[in-house]
Amino acid sequence: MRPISARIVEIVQETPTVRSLRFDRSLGPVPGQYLMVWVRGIDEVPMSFSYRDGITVQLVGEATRAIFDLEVGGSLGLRGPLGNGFTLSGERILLVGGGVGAAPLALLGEAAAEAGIEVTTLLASRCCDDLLFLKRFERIGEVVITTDDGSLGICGRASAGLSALQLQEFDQIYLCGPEPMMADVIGRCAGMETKIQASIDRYFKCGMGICGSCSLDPSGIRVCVEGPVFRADRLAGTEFGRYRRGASGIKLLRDG
Amino acid sequence: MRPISARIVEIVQETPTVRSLRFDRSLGPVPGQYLMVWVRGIDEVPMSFSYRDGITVQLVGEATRAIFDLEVGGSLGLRGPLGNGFTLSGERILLVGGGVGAAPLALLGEAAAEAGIEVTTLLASRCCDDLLFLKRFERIGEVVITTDDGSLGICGRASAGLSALQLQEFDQIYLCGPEPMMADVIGRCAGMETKIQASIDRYFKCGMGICGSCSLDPSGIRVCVEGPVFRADRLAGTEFGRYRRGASGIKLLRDG
Amino acid sequence: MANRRRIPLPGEEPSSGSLLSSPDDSPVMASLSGEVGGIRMESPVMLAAGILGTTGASLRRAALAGAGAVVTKSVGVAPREGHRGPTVVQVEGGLLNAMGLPNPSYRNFQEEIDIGRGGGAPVVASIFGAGAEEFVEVATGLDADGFELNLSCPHAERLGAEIGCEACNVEAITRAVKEEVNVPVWVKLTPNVADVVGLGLAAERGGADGVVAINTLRAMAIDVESGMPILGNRFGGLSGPAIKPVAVRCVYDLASALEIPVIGVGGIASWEDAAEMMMAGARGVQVGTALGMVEGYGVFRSIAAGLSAYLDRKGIGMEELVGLARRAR
Amino acid sequence: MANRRRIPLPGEEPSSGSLLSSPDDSPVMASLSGEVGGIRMESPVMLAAGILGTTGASLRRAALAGAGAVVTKSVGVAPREGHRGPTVVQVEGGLLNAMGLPNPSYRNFQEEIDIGRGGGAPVVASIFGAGAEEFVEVATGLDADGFELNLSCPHAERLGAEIGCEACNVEAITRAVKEEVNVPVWVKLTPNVADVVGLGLAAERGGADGVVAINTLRAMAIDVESGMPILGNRFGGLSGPAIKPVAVRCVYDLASALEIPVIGVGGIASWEDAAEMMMAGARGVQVGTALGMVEGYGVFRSIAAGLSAYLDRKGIGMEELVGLARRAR
Repeated sequence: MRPISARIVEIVQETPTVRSLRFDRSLGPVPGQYLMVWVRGIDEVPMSFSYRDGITVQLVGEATRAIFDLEVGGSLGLRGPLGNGFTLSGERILLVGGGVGAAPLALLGEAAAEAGIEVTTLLASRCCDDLLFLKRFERIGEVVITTDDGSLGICGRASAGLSALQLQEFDQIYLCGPEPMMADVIGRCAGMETKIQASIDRYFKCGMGICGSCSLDPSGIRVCVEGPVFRADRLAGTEFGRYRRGASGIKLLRDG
Repeated sequence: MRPISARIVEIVQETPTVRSLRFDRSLGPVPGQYLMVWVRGIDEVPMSFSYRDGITVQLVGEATRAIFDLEVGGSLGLRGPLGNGFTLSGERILLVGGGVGAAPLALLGEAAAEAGIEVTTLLASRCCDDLLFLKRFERIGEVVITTDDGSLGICGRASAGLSALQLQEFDQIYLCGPEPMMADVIGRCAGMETKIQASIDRYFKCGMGICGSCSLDPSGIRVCVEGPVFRADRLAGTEFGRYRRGASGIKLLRDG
Repeated sequence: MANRRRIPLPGEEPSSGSLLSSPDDSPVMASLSGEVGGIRMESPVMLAAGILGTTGASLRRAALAGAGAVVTKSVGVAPREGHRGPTVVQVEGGLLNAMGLPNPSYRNFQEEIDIGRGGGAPVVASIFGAGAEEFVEVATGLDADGFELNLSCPHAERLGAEIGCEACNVEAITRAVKEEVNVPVWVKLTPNVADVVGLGLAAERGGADGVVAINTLRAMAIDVESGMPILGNRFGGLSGPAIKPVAVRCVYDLASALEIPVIGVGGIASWEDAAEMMMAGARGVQVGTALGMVEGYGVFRSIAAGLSAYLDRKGIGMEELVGLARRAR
Repeated sequence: MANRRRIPLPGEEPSSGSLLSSPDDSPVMASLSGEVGGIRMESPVMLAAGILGTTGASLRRAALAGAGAVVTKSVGVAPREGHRGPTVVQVEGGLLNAMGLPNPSYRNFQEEIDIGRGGGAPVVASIFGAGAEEFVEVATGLDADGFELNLSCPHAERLGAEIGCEACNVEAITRAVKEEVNVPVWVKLTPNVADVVGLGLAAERGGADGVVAINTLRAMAIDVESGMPILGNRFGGLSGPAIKPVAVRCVYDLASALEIPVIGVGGIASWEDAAEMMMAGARGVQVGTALGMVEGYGVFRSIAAGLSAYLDRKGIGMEELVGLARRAR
């Protein structure tokens, strides 16, 4: 479909570099699905839903700069929901969110709590100022915090927080965050791959499975339509955690 | 839609110049609806349904000649059902069919009889050899026959047969046949126009209301999509019974 | 226009949130009347050539149904019965047709124009010919409120696009007709060229009062069961929603290059389609295929009502709408 | 082909009534293998250029999914990131795109071709350039099973169709590449011209082993809410079912005029679409947009299965199917 024009009805500054935008309509996403956000005249970029009617944006480049320049009453063109989201399963689940990657997990966690599932969250960030949606996570269950600088919670990366948890207790683990973090967590959960769902990030142009930019080596899985959420065992042996491609298709070293 | 290929499974010579073709599929018409029949490589012409799965064709020109040349197992391209058919109404109805115009009325009469409606038929033709579907009409009710040459039934035109009937007894009268005959019958049923439904014939190319060839003067009613069946009062004051247009749009004198 | 305001920039809030509400200072519906290609009309939504306009009755009916102007089916010097059937076939996203320019000749057509005028809207005669002489013969033989030169029919030998794809022909024919008539002359362009703007500029040089874009795209459909081309003429022209993005592009390019007004046609079925075409630069639009595919004659009023409500909601007039996409950055 | 019989004439009964049954003397499914444009392939249904073929993995996956050959995304002399978004928008009956020829340059592409070959189907490299020199540089810099010269991309300045709409350029570039490589060379043509056959003949004179028709139609979509052109590049190319009738027409015309094989592309999503294109004269077909709109990679097998069943039902081989509409009268 063509982009739908959505009006911004609320803007919340979540952290120094992250803002949430709420729209005048819900696109009815499954948590983990994404939408293509057209900043008119600038670019179109994929974003996860952080609310049924909203997105949470980190200032990283020109398109997000333009989004930050919008005020309440401004509008964006939206195309979505797209892709395959998370599948809720089990009675006790763990969410592991890093940085702005916590956004779709907050939506997922709320849906889980509503469904009577026991939710634990491991929330990781560089410092306490960057912790995203701490209140939303606290409202739905126990939260373990890690910060790289030790300004709050456990000092260290997300993996440091894993030690504080009995991983066997969780029926399902949901990941979203920087790729090295997710690869690291998956690595530390050896044997549990079929119980882990990760929302991963790749460059793509179309969001409909044709531009090919997001095809994972070596199988050619298209992240934009077959993901962005994958069970960790499907990511084993792929480029995930090793490299990605840029807009031209050239391979880039792993980020983070 | 594109034409659907239908195979001819039966051919019946009804009269010296009229043949029925039955297809390997029903297009589910309402009696009075028509279809566009594509004789591949020759032309596409509109035809009424005489059966749910068949048409009845009079040999009049190149396209019908080509249809006559087909044998069982041959195929035609069909587009339909199209237009608005007859509306069944009342408990006693009269069918007035002239020549090959009896074809859609046979299908209508059978539907009426099945619905428990009492059917009377006035069947008109030039001579007894040309009477169409006499047995089908006899099976569903009383039949009054007129022939121009007096070779069977009442000698004269259809109007001669009207005198043999109590027109007031009928809740609805259905006409199909040569336009002068239909105009004549409507003229003789003054005051009953709202109880008469006539299936009329105009040249058209498209069958979807865009070529404009079949627009009736002066209102511009499109026979192909708003007809071919009209209540007689809608035809009052139109070109019906006076003239028609040919393929170029030039007015032709009334036929008959 | 009663109230003109700045169009909200991308990302800005339109002046009123609801589609159907009007700003406080605009209690009446936005007017759609104005001049299009030298012809004054109450609505910029017209009946396109080739659809229904065979008879005066159907022209009149379109006008009474709200068409701002009605364009006749193309008329030539001699009667033509057109191609054999099928003359039209429905394909993905549109219709394919090869009617073959059926017409009763201009000698039998004045009555139809006069009846058509009874609908209260201007009647524009679409005319075709094998060359400038025939165009002039037809144009001078008819009394109409304007002429649309069909230099673009894609399925008639030695007529329409076969001459209309050369800029020099377009210019010469336009000039010849302009010299002989004193009503506006529009030129309907073929999109089946590398450079539709070149044709538009040729029409402009020839003195046209407007160009109409686009005619149908050259196309074909084959019956898979038999292998036969479906149209009696084998080839035809594609119309309908399928070609709208092509038409919008042509209109945008033409409006960017020409001084004379552009009239948009190709796949318009809704007010959004009409708005898109006008944003691309069309001063008016024509509707054809939608009459057969969607709501029939009702399409004129529904498009006009939607356009009017949109202008009200945005608090802008038609002048701001036309060409908005060329100004939007 | 194992069993060749006379194709039933229009109106005649096909030799077997059911779509899925085979005639008694043809117990096996009709073979679809053969040579297309100088390249031997197991199925005439290929992956079109510009769709998915950015990486070796996706080329390989298409081949494993049954594509008879896979054409890469177009590759040029230098890395390009492509246009800003939106690069694609869904419109009535198709997609409008302006990717902007993103590619890692041929210097970073041999590995992808080699991985793609792991799927077992020939890999044809689609290449583009600003002139014959660049085309030659790219072609001689790559080891592929064939080259497809992109002389038709409608949305890249000074590349693609901007040079490909002139017959003399087509001929010169084709000849230049042919002289330097020893694998088949196909030329992908733009339909945005008055005379696509002229371009095809130019490719033939230049020594092409086949032509591929058509690339996308020049088109545009505008956001009605804001008046902004939707594509980041403002303009783009229309693909999908909407353009199939245009493609069929081009293929028919090309196949009627050229000695070299024609490969049909444009809106093919089903076996009926493929059959229609082959009846128009295409020796093979390419599938693109359907991969995004319908069933994804499964489209290759479903088209091939449908074609094979159709040939069985009619009791004919591929040779009879190709160009049937040109012979049917």
